[in-house]
Amino acid sequence: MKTRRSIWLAMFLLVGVLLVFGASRSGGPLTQQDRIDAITLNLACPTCSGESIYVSRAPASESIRSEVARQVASGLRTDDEIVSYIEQRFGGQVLLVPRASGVDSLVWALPVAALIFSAFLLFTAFSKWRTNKPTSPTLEDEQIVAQALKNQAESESK
Amino acid sequence: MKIVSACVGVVVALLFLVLVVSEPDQDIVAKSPLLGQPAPSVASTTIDGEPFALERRKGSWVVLNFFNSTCVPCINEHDLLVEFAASELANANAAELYTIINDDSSDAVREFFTKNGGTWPKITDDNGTIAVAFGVARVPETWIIDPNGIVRLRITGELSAGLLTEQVNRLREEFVS
Amino acid sequence: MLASAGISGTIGRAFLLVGFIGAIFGAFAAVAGARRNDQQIIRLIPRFATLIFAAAVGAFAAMEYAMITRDFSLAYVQKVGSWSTPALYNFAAVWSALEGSILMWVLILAGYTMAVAIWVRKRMQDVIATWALGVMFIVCAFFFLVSYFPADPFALGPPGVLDGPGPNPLLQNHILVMFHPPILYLGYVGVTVPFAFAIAALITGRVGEGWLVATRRWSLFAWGFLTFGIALGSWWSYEVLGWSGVWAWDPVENASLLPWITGTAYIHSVLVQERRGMLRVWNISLLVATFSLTILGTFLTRSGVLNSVHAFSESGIGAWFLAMFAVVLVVSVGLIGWRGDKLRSPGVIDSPLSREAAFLANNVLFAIFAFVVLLGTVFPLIIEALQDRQIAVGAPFFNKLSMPIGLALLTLMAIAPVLPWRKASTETLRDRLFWPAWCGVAALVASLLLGSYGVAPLLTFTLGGVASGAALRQVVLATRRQGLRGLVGRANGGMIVHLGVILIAVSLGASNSFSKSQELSLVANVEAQFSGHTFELRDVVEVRDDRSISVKALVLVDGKKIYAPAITKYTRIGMNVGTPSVRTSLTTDIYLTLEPPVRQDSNEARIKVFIKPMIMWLWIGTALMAIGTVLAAFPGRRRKPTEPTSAPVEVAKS
Amino acid sequence: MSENLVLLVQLQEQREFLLKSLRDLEQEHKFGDLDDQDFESLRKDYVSRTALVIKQIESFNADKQVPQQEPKQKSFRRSAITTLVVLVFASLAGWFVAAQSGQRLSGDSLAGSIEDSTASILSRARATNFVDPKAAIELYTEVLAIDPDNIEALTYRAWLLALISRNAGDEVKQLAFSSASNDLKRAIALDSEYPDAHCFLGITLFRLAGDPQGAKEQLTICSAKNPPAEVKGFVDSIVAEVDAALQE
Repeated sequence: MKTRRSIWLAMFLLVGVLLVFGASRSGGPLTQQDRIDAITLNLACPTCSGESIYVSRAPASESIRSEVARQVASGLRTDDEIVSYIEQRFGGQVLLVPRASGVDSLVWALPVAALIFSAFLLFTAFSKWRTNKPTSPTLEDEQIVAQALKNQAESESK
Repeated sequence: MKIVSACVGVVVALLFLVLVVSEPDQDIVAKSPLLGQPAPSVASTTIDGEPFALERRKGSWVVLNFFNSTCVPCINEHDLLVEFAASELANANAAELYTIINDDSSDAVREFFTKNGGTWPKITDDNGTIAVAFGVARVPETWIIDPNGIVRLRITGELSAGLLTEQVNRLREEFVS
Repeated sequence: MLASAGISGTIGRAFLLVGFIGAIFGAFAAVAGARRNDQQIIRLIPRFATLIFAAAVGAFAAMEYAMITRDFSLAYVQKVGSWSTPALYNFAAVWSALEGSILMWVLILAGYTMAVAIWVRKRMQDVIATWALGVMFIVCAFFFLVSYFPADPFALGPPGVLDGPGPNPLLQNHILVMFHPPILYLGYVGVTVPFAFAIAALITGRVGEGWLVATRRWSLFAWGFLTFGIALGSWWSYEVLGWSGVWAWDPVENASLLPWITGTAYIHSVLVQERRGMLRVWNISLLVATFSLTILGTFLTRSGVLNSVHAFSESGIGAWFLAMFAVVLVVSVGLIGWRGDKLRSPGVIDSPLSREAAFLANNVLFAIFAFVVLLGTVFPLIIEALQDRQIAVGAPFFNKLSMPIGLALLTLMAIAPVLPWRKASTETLRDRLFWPAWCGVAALVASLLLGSYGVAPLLTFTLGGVASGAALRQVVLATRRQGLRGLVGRANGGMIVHLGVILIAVSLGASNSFSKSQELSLVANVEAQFSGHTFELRDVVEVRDDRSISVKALVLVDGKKIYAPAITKYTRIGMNVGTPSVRTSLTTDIYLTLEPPVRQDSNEARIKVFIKPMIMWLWIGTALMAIGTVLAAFPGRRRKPTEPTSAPVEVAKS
Repeated sequence: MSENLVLLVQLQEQREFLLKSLRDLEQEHKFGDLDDQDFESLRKDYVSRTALVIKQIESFNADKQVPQQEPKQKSFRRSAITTLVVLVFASLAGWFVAAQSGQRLSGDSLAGSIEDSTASILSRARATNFVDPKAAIELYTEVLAIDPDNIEALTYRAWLLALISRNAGDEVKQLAFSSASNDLKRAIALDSEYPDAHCFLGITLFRLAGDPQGAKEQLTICSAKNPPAEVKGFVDSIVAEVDAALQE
């Protein structure tokens, strides 16, 4: 048993090391196309419902995509500046990523809060169920239950 | 348990309320972050190859009409634009009308204007740069820019009769240069 | 031609009316019969079921007839019909817009009602069945009514129309349009059956475990079709929409995902109720949630409230579905409150390290997942109602929040299958998870050798490895004891479904994290390189037929085979549709799309290339899920659900 | 159904369930799902619970009395405080995630890059042109400090200079003219297509330098280049005078 335990320990160590190694590895430098894709994935097509510019083939999306490509190619603006350029022209409904501030941030905060709160509820439920335990049974209890089990088995076999 | 169900009940009721009140609204005079801001500096050429730079039109009232020859509301409102252009000719402080071609070929636009009239400049907009600069997602849209180069009005959708003249005159009085 | 014009409209409306009246009578008969326990009335119920099914078939056939004969007197045919649509797509055009899809809903719902009536005909003296049928009749009546009034497919259009635009171009260029909507609807509508039994159990007060076992296969059936329908939708998105993805989190997709999530939670937690007598309220709530989410989803996607910009409400259908949603919720919650005393569960959880505890955690995660999807979908409406401001919530939000939930679910999938009921010692766990854990290590090492990076995908692969190890362990143990019979039954079929889910998770992890894309401006006969592949434009050709003009770029990939991404302009609608061309293999897909603007006879074309790993495994995983679902529903010789997880199955007891 | 009967049914149901659980427990132990220690503690637990329920049922049958419910001893205040603490913690975590994941865009307005900031100063200058020419000149100078080749700033600063020095003494006028015409010529050199520069150069030549010949030349170019309405107004009012001067 001791060996099993040490094997498990070794396994966890190995996985940890490999994960750290994998996390520190990078996928090569970002190309312009990667930047364009990253930006357009976060922008909503203004004429469709819910699709991103990256997904949508609507004419307006094509225009915005080529504008993003133009600005990326010119190299004058950062990704955030390009996103905010588009946002200032088309309004807040083109931001697919809800904002971090104001009422909008609720859409991020509520699920997280709900998760933590439900985990807490689950935890209290567990502890409540466990504290319900009465003390160990007396001999009389054992006899009563044995009798009941026997009765039940008889009634079922009929 | 009861508290949780009460919470769920309240949330559902609120959701229901939101769904009941949610109704798409449609205004002809649309909002835009650009209103009251300097117009984006855009430059292109007309379909006849003349250069066009919006900045250089400061000093005039400018009306930009985003247009596509296959879009039905654009076709419907065309006569109103022709009328507007003619009526502006008489005005000393005449507004200049420009058509910005949206996702359409120059030939189709030329053909459309020969058939339906309209001699004002037609500006090409390759890749939709101008449309994006103004945040135009769907044609037709009409924009009014004052002589100081400030965006004053955005109209989405088809124009109604007299709307454009009325708005331009109102703005001219409001923002006397 | 004129003689038939309008005839199918009249006939169709007549059928709808008959269906509505039949459903109302059926509901009355069921309620009256169940209350008085009057067998004479109850015996009438199957006839009403047959009647409404016949009416629904009639109405649907009338619609098909109108569509096939191009009866342009009907507004609906004017909207989606066209002489130039090929027969197959014309057939499918019936469900390509709002009114027709409601009609299909009616047909499938009536079909389910009749199927349930046949299924219970030998047990009609059991009032639960009668009440359940009553609920189904009421739902049927609602849909017949919706189809008769606000979403009337047989309404007359303006006269003098001789041809129409045809269905949306996206619905007439891939054969999947024949299958995806009907299959999805089979799942969507199928949820009504377990819901009806839940309501019936609440009404009769017999909330014990009997009705659960009875409707188990119906739930599984609906869930399976919902899963398969969603998967087909993803495949369609990949093959048709040309953005190389399978899931865009748009409101329509979310509307189908929501009932799937709560349904999945239900088919897990129902096991706990069967085995440990717990979670009664919770299970009924899940069924209610699943059904009401189908209604809510229909409201959200069909009423136009979510197409924020330039939204158009086509009809008053939104109010109908909203009212139905409210009625369903109020009635169900009222019933649950009324029966609250009977819903108290006798069982408690003995240990937080047990199978039932894992199921509970699973349910919490699925509930949060559903909450995330619902919140994200309706959040723009909330902001609009509060602040009169338009915002969007899109894929990045859903991806970011669903990723940790997905990883947590994978972790549960890794541990839960080996957990015994009631209580597990760490010793047991350590022992049973030994080999699965090594599977995880192997998966991690393999993915690192193949060049993966980043914490999230590596965690996905590792957990996927452990989870598949755990699932395989169960399957191996079962088949070792029972031979091939170890593959059927709920627990074993479920493990096959798990394997499919793991494949999908791993494939999504790989394709989302390690895809590359590049736009290439190709010139004829000049090779371009990207990511180790060569692309050479051979020609740009134009293909015309009487509904569309299609420009194809012929691209030679790796000097081997020519692929032809295309852009098709549907002239009657004035809409461009890009058609991608994909080189599929087990390891990597090369996905080509043609980017506008395009000109024929040009020697240039802009091609966007996506290199996407492991997409194939998405479809293999889906197939595995489908197989697993069938195996789980298979009435094989199973262990009794109350047997211990490690108990052998008694062979040849008969 | 009376309250008591409901309770009895519940108790019976519990008894059946507990007995079934006990049998399941034996099975599970037999097949190795439970180890000895866990089995023993679970079994004890179930046995005492079952015994309690059976006793309750028996006493119920004996005297038709509602069996005593075990009093729930739960500190309401403590659980409320715990809930509150968890809620606060959950909201903080939510807020943290929102701050990490939400979209944050630079809050400034359209005046982001150099190009945009000059545009906003230019339009401010435009609006003050005739109200407060001196302030406008300062604004144009500000633009030129950022972008020395800004044609609009060059042109309009020169024009305003010429305008305000029209009624000044000859020396100032001369100075203003040379500065203005330099700027205008530079603007024309930078972009000969800009109508405003030609127009203003023409007017300046005529008004400040008294050169109808040169003025006419520039004004002709100006008219050909379709000047905006405002500028055209200035030009139209002076063309007749220039023509008259040329006639002399």
